[in-house]
Amino acid sequence: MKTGNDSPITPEVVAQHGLSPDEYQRLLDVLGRLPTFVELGVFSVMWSEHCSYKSSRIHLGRLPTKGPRVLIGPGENAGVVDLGDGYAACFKMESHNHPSYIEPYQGAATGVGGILRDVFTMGARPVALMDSLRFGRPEHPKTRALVRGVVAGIAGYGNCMGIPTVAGETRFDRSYDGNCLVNAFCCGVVPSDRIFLGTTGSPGNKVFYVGAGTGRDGIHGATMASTEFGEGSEEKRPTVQVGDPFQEKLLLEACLELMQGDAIVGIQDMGAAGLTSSSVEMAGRGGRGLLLRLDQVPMRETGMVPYELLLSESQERMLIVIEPGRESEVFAVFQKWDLSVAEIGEVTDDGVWRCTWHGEEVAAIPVAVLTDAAPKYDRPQQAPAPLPALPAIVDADPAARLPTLLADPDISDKQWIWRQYDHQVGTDTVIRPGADAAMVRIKGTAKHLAFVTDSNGRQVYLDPFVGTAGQVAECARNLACVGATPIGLSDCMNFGNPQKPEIMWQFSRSVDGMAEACRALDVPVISGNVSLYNETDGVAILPTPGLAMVGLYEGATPTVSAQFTEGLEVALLGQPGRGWLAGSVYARHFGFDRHGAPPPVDYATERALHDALRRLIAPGAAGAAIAVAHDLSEGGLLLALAECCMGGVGGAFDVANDAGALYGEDHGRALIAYAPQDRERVHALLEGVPSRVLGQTGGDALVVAGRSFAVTELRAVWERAFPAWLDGGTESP
Amino acid sequence: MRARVFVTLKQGVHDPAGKAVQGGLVSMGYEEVQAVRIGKVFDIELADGGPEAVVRSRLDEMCKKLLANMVIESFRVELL
Amino acid sequence: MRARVFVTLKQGVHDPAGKAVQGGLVSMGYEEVQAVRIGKVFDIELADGGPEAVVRSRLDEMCKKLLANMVIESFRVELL
Amino acid sequence: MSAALRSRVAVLTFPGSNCDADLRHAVALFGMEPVAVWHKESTLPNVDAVLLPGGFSYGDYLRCGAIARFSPIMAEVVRFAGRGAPVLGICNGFQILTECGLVPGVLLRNKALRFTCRDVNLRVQGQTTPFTRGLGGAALRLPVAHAEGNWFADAESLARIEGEGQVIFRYEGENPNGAIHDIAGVSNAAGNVVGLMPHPERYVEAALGGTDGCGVFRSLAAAIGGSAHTAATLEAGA
Ligand SMILES: Nc1ncnc2c1ncn2[C@@H]1O[C@H](COP(=O)(O)OP(=O)(O)O)[C@@H](O)[C@H]1O
Ligand SMILES: [Mg+2]
Repeated sequence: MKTGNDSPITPEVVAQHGLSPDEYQRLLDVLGRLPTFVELGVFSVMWSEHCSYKSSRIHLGRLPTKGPRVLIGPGENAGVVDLGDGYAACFKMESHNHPSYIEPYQGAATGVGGILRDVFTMGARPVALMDSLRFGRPEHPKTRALVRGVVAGIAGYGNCMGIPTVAGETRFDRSYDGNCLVNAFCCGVVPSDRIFLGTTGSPGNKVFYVGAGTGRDGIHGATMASTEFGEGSEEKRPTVQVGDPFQEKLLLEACLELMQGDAIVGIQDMGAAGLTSSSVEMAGRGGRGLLLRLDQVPMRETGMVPYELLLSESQERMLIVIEPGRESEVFAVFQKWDLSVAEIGEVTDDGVWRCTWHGEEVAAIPVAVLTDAAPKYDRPQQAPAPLPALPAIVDADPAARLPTLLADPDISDKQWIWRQYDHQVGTDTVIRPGADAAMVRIKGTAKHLAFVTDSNGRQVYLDPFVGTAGQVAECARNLACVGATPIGLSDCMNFGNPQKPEIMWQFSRSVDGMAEACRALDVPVISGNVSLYNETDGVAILPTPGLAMVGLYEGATPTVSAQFTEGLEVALLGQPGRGWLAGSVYARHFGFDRHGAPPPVDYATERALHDALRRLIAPGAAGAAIAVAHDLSEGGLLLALAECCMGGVGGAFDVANDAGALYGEDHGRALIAYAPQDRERVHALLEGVPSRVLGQTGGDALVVAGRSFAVTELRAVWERAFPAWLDGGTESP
Repeated sequence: MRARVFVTLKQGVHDPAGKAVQGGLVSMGYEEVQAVRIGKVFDIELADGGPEAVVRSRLDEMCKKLLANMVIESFRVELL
Repeated sequence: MRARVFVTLKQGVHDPAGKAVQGGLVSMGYEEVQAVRIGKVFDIELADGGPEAVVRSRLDEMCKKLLANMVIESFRVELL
Repeated sequence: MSAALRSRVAVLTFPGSNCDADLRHAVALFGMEPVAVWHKESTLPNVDAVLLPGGFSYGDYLRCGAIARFSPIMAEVVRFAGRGAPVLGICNGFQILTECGLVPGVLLRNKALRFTCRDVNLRVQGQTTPFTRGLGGAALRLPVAHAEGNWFADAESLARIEGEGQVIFRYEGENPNGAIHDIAGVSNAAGNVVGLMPHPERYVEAALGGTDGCGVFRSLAAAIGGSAHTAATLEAGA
């Protein structure tokens, strides 16, 4: 029988496996002998950046991961946070950047598939998806096709699975021309006493393979995701993983059905580096060894060899460990759902991960050698040269820029995207895409989960510490604007090549900024993912920590909206702001997008504002005190006002025609609107948070800074920009 | 002038739809069906395009640029 | 044993995808493309199924029942 | 009314169905008892109506609904419908009903070739069905969420269907998918089997953004309230 172990290992072969000469020497040292070819493949994926976090591990330890609600922090497939009354939320965000650049539809689709599996592996039924997307310049020849493909891929997978995609974000920048970012987030709900872990239990337990058969998909996907792109990488690409959301829907239902009983000891999805990393991770967590009989693995193609079976990234597969004697339960459930199911091995007591092929041993490596002994680097860091300050901007009539900014690719309406996502399936979505945060109720309870994803690579680039802290604050502010309290954060750290000291510095500073803000705002980081080497031909992406924050709201479904209705009084909450233009959308429109420092965060102000918003939104005996809440972020006060007018009702507001006042992006501020008779109640609930009445809603014009804009025209500009760019403006979104 | 273009998944690329159809046929009693792979056929009406070599090379371009996803699909052109 | 089945839209049935592809090709500069219609091709692997007439008639059934929607599509079977 | 007296409504689950739980939730809200039925069953339990939910049966591979229509339960559904009992297919359920010929027409890809999730305006018309009692002429706002909802039939069938009052729901204003004659939902000739693309089960609670789906479920509850099954149970209970 051909095992794939007969190929010689030359320095070229080692290099092709993404191991540096030093790393190969380390491998020889810890293994104490030459690896077989199969084992080399196993090391190449287990020691890849993607699986081992070798460049990032030491930094991630600085994040706050504990809190009174945290049931499971980083280290499992997804983190879990207690919601009370026997419920818990399980969530994680993950990147699928490199595969999506190569094949946007399948790359994005399988990204969604992967994050869904991470969540239902834990026993949670997924209730919401989000997507955080970055693309190159709109005018770059590849951008349109990437947007179309990625969005269709996310839709294709999430819609078929019947999980609503309720929020997301889409930004464009030249730094993403050669590396788009596709970060997918999933949250599920699980009974807090029925959480499943990826572990092994005792020796003698049986290892089952369930789901789709294994083919030659994505072999070396994990190592691909860990190297820089360069000229020609589009040609050399390996077999693309093709997603099958239908199989995954069956896998979801079958797993949750089997989880009703107590047959399962441990369960782990096969993601990057497939069978290898899932089995090694389980053995590592269980502190055991594992024997896999690779010839028993269900195969989709003929002639597959152990090397391929171990490295394949075929989708929609899981490993399950059960106690002996429970086999028939597993077979019954998976056969009911027409899925492959096979017993492929068992848990052993010697701490060694072994694979056999028709009785012949093809790999035998101590688990600790693959996991704990993996290289960890404290890579050199170097702060880059200081950036130029933001020059003075001469602009006689800043307010006149509003329509231009509304048509900006980052600001314009993204209905074209989210209408392709089924955001209502499940009949729990009470706040849909387009709001500050989305909200999904949990049927049969008063609990609601709120979701937001936010990241501003431009501000992080200007100052990774402050920029990242600002993003955490903004996420929490968005949740407060729908009345929710943050309970956890998942992050996806998208950066360039960590072997460059300036990139490593960005990474480390960004982690520290996140850590500080999360501590200050009481938001534990419960899961996340790191995607490095997002560079093409030496050009790195903007440092982009993708953040996904989850909030909890309890009570009657909130009635707050982000759209004005007639006859409301509008106030600006928080400090008036210093007119902070560096890092703003406005400054970018003058070409100053790599200038100055981003706005600082004042945590005390921020917390007081969020608490006040939650008090204002909670439906008291007389209903909520306010009708509208909307946070100030990109585009500052004027963009926030304009967005509140998109429902068709305008208003007249007292703001000076001054760029800083109109477009400054200072943190810690939000707009509210309420019926004038509620003014006193609102004031009492503010408990000292500064507020300034800006004016009244009503009419069909936005009157501000000495100008009047017809709301229908603003809306047309805002709504049409994105579809016009994609489709030539021939179709409605 | 007419052309027919076949676009099929490259060997080894997973075809979930083909697999579902195969499963469907078997469960309907057509147990002899061992595998199904699904491709696309484009029937293309062309204005008279000069010499065959030019027509072919333009069709080839269209396939590479639009009709086929060269990452996972291959194509074949027939002039009718 | 292998068979190939072509399923194409009947004349008169609107083909929005074909029309979009045609429009796309024209806007990419392939102005000679006057019409595109998209069909499906199934490559079917069969266990040895006895006499050709039987194989054919079973394939015919599969098409009528599942592979084609006879309201809008027609089909053609080739044995390879 | 005690549980034993409630009318029973089967909600089918095909592999890939994903609105089955939503539909059971809605059915229960209107006082009926939802009964989950797996597609591999070859008999229907004792029920008063059968609902086919939305989703992506068999991944919507090949054509939506094409493979699901051969599920064992469908032969029973055809017999059930043949007895004049109420059958409703929503979205993917509608697609399955057209594939097995219980309602006329086919559902092609949306004109824009994209999945679309949006609210649409509808007008209820045609013959009275168990799902539209008292709704004749009503204007409804309901969500759609589909990639293949572009209803089509050849000219002759179309004329017949229009003539017989089998068009039950029609888009008003924006047509989200290019359906011919703005047709959003149709019935069989007898009027007991109805298929529609919009999702009434998504708009039965104000918190979800609308309540225009309530009429469909109220109508069903009223229609089967006096059915043989419930009548029998009532007598037995009395
Ligand atoms: N940036 C991060 N912040 C917090 N936790 C992280 C981060 N990156 C990775 N983790 C945690 O490390 C573990 C491994 O992550 P990953 O390899 O992405 O999971 P998987 O193998 O399921 O794809 C997970 O528990 C994840 O939550
Ligand atoms: Mg995982």
